[in-house]
Amino acid sequence: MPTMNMVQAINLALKEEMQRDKDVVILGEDVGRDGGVFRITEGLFDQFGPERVMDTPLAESGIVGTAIGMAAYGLRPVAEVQFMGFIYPAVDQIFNHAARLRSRSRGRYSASLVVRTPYGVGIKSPEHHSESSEAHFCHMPGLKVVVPSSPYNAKGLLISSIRDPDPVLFLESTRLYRMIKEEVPEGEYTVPLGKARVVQEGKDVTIVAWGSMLQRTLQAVAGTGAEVIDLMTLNPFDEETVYASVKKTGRAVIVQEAPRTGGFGAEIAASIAEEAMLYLRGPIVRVAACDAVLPLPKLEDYYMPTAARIQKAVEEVMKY
Amino acid sequence: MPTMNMVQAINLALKEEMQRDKDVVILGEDVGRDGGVFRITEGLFDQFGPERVMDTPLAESGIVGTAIGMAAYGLRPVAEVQFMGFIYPAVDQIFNHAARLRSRSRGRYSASLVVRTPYGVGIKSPEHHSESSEAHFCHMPGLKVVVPSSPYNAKGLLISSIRDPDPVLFLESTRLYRMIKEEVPEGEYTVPLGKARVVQEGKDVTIVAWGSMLQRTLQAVAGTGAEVIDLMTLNPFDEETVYASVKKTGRAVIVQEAPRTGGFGAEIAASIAEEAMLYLRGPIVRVAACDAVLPLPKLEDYYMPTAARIQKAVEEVMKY
Amino acid sequence: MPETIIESCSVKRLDILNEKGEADESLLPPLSDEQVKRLYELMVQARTFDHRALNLQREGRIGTYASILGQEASQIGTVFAAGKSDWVFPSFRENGVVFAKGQEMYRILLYWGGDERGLIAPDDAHIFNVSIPVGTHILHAVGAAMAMKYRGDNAAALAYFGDGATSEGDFHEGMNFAGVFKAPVVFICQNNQWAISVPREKQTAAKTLAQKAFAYGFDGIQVDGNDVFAVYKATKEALDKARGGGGPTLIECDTYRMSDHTTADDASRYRKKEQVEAWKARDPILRLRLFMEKKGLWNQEYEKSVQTAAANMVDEAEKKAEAVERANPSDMLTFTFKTLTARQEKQMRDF
Amino acid sequence: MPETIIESCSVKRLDILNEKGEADESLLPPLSDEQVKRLYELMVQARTFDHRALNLQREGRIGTYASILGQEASQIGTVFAAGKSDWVFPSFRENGVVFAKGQEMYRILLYWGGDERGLIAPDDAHIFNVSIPVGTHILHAVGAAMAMKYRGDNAAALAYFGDGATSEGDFHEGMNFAGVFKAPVVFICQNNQWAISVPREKQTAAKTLAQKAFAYGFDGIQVDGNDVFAVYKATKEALDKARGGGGPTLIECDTYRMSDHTTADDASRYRKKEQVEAWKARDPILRLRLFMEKKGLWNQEYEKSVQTAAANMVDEAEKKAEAVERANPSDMLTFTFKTLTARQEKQMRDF
Ligand SMILES: Cc1ncc(C[n+]2csc(CCOP(=O)(O)OP(=O)(O)O)c2C)c(N)n1
Ligand SMILES: Cc1ncc(C[n+]2csc(CCOP(=O)(O)OP(=O)(O)O)c2C)c(N)n1
Ligand SMILES: [Mg+2]
Ligand SMILES: [Mg+2]
Repeated sequence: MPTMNMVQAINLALKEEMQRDKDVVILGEDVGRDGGVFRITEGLFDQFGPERVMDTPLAESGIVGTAIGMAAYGLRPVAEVQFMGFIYPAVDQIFNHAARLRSRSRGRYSASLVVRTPYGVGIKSPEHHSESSEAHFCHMPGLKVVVPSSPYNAKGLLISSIRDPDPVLFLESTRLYRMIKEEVPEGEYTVPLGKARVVQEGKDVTIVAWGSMLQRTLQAVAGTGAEVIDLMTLNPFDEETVYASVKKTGRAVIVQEAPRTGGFGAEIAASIAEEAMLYLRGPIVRVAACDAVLPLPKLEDYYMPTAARIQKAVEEVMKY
Repeated sequence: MPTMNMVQAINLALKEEMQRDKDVVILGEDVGRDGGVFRITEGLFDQFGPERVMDTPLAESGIVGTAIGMAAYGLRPVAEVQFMGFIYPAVDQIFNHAARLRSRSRGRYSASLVVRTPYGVGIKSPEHHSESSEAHFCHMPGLKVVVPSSPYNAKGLLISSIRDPDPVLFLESTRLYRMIKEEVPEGEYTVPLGKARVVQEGKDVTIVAWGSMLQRTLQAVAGTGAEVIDLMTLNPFDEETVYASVKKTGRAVIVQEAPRTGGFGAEIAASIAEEAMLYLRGPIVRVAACDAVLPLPKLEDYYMPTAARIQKAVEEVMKY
Repeated sequence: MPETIIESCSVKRLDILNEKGEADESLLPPLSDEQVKRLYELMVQARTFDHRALNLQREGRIGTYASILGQEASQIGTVFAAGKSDWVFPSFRENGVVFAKGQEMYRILLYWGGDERGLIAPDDAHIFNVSIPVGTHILHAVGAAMAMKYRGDNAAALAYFGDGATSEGDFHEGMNFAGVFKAPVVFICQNNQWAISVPREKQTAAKTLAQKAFAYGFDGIQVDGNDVFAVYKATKEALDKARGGGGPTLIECDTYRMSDHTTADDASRYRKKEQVEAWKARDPILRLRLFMEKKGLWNQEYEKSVQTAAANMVDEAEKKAEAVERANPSDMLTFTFKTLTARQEKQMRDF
Repeated sequence: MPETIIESCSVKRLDILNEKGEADESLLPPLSDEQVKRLYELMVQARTFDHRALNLQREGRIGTYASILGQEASQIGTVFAAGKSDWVFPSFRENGVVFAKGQEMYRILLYWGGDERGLIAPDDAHIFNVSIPVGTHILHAVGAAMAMKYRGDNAAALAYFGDGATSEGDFHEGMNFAGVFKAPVVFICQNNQWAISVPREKQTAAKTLAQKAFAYGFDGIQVDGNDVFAVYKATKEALDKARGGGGPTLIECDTYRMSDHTTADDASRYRKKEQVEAWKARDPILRLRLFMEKKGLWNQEYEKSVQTAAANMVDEAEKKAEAVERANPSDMLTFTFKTLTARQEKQMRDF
């Protein structure tokens, strides 16, 4: 089985889905001849042509808004927003239309499209290129949010997302793009949306993470008794797996890359505090970025959670 | 002392601040001759003229974006977004610029402006006119979020917001606009940002609410042993007051109008689960709207939290 | 190398039928007597519906309602030019458009009554959801048109919006995408002179809205929006051009909002009676009637039959709407995703 | 009432100095020899800085950098026309603009090195933060211009952006607000033919970008963006008009991005060498030199002195930038709000 990094795995998923289904089209800034600024769409323009791999004008609302129109007409568009820091102009189209189309028309129409965007700190890029804004999108009923953490699940999750009947925001950690290589099967397989996976089993403490923070968490607690859960889908998230683990360990730590206040970690903690409270020995601790405007590269390492801070959090909950 | 409703109190705050400071200007859709669709700016156009009360073209990003430019130049703009459901086109300007201007320039510039917008279910208005999206804005460092719950604190909080050196999102519940009348002093007074108030003292359970949900909560638990906290400012929220109360009562219920998943109630619950866990007798319960696309008026009453559901939540936590 | 002119444009306006009912025969579109009558009847039906909806709102039987009074020619004339396979993307004020394109009238009442089921359109009518956020659906029309082109379908999209919508970023991005991808879309801007309380001249400093098309490399034209022949002709030509691969067109229908913005608005706060009066004389239905009378297509009893038929149609719709049983509260969860999430299943129990 | 023409526009292009260094004397702006030399020196300094920055990036001493090579006339010519009280609102590619407007060169290096302190501009320089989200700052320029007008200040705002930015909704909303409020703002669009890999003709179907101004009711003009005299003249006139209450102007500078989009880009993937070669011949600095030589304003030793001065200036800036002590991590919290929140104070302890 070929080993590949996340860029190659996502590229392969796109290629195979486009071969399978003529309705799958790609649109975005520089996704065509250039193959995207991260080369995710490399080769697709040459293979499928400008009708299916569309370089658009520089307009994010336009990209997502036209994708909604295409989806309503029956296509399966995969829209790329070049960086998550530039997704905000498209928030209106995502929240007021993509997420609502099915409900507003009582099932008459739906927006089955995928919005892919690179996110996160870690490649020393300029301002607005390192956001981790997933929480905003997890508070919008009708929208699914998926965050792969490795090449294998990236491919399987993207295929599921493209085939999903509802709109999916697909977040790709720029730090992970070329960090990990692993075996990724050629050809079709899917990883189901809405299901988490237990990456490391343990009895002492449950650590919930996703995307870029998973690797960092695994480094921090390798060989310990910590149980590590990779959510993979944030909305809807896999409550069962999380509660089952917490009920077993009696302790919970949540690791998110985003600033603490109002991040998605709050939803995980609140849900645990509501559904598994009686099994808890002590506080639920969140490890997160500080409540600061995302800094330029010189300070970004101080901003996001480090392995050391994850370990500190584990020690803290282990006191109980 | 005159008694007035929230519309009159907000109008008075704007009028007095404009009299006090020539740098305070108003801009938005229909805020001029029409006085705003809720009449919040009634009379200000005639009193201060079109240079200070500006009817803008129909463009929310334009309204907030030009307000940022005005603020950077030294004015104190108060921008109105006609309904919270239409604030999304301005999210990019609010997140990427207003909230960051100070940090990006290390204090050289700042965006001291107020964005006012009516929010919430309850006046049977058309689609997109009833959102309660505060959570999105509480996850953006550099932005303050204020939600008054009565005419008196609406006036005092708005004056504080206009004078605040940082950008403030000021949310006005359409349901409250004309629901409550109370005594509101003429002339200057402020209610500080970042401070909550205990509206009803009690020993049994702490109930945290804000804006439209406060009244409903008070109706639900009037005369009981519940302690009711009105947050008033969501970001930064008054942690001390909340923890102190929870440590006293040992029980916590949070009431939010927004859909459950990822709402601001999650942040309150998570913070309590982290800072006051050892004082808790049982689960932290959130009362919220269901995770559905906001319905049209015919179903809206089933969507948002009712007094009955608040009472049910209290009974539940009282079991412990 | 002095200053040189490197590009230029001119904005046309089309007028065919004047207020006295006189038509410029050289420009008159080739419509059969039956078609002319059909146009008239549709306009009367649209106005009858509008009148009833306003009453129902007053009686509290539906919610806030946006009247189309005065815009009947712009709405019926444009949609009458559309083929079955063409799609319409309406804003909230297109009650006449969606009804004429095949939406059941009772559903239009359901929608304004606050029931999502009012947005369910017949399968073959090709009517997209009404869009309330101003200008946003322009992008959906363009995207759908791009999909039509991709699939090689012989169809075009009609995007409906107002003068105020031209100020939104989505209008700009949609127009620009349409130009770049030569999408088969026709932009119908009903310039009814007002965006709630903001007059057209405060919405943009451009003399016309039609000229905005020049910024995107395609044609814009202004038509007398109360002249159903001019509206129809411009739309027909634009649709043929779009389906033929000629790309998009912007049509500015110069018309007027005779009513308040919605039933929640009070226009007397910001506009003069005189202006409204002046536009009364330009009524789109009246002038078509005068034209038909000259042609022997209209007389009192015809009028009576048309009015009665329209009234009956609206009675039917009203009865049917009121007969619809209350929606199940759980619908709001059922239709949020294709399948319920675990959490939503729990929440179902709250109902 | 046949079809009538109700509005029209034509787009001018201004060329003064050609590639051979020959100028149209009738159009030449009234610049003293000293001013011409100053223009030349600023352009050389800008290019010298740019060259150094590219090297520093290669050596890993600064981060991703956006080169201005080829756009020196558009940047220096426009800002040279601005008065002290005028404000500039730069995008990420305005290194020449902000330096010529008074930003200390070492701070520009700090910024590209990933340090917010690089955005601190001198009090009286009137330079707004660089904006990375494309097109968004156009609105800030318009808002500031509205504030200038409100206060009656004798000042104008210059908004800088590229060809790609014209596709964003914020461009549209900013242009429209400017037209409606007759704001004293000049829009400088450096059309360098590319938006990363997207060529100008795929960005919009409009023949020129200048013509987009017509959609907002004010003038647009295209100038040879490699002709510093044309750029200067058009900007000067637009600024005088703006300060005089004449409202906004859009200036399209027809120029070319000679380098990759940024140091993270590889332009060879999407554009032909031939195109780049063709534009080399149109170099903005070369043609000004030829002009000055004819006028006796340029000779070898003058060139040497200019180059040495520029090199020294950049050496200084580099030294100063590298001498800046590392920022305190807690700065990111300190500058988020005017005063720390209780929660932030706790978080300070993590550093
Ligand atoms: C994005 C957005 N902002 C504000 C509103 C509130 N609003 C509803 S209609 C309207 C005016 C629309 O004017 P126009 O586009 O001319 O259409 P008309 O109502 O005249 O048909 C406004 C401001 C909205 N629906 N959407
Ligand atoms: C809103 C937004 N979307 C995408 C990007 C990524 N991006 C940076 S520069 C650029 C191209 C800009 O082209 P243009 O406006 O012509 O300016 P130029 O780079 O040519 O100077 C893009 C797509 C961004 N910075 N902001
Ligand atoms: Mg209108
Ligand atoms: Mg460019």
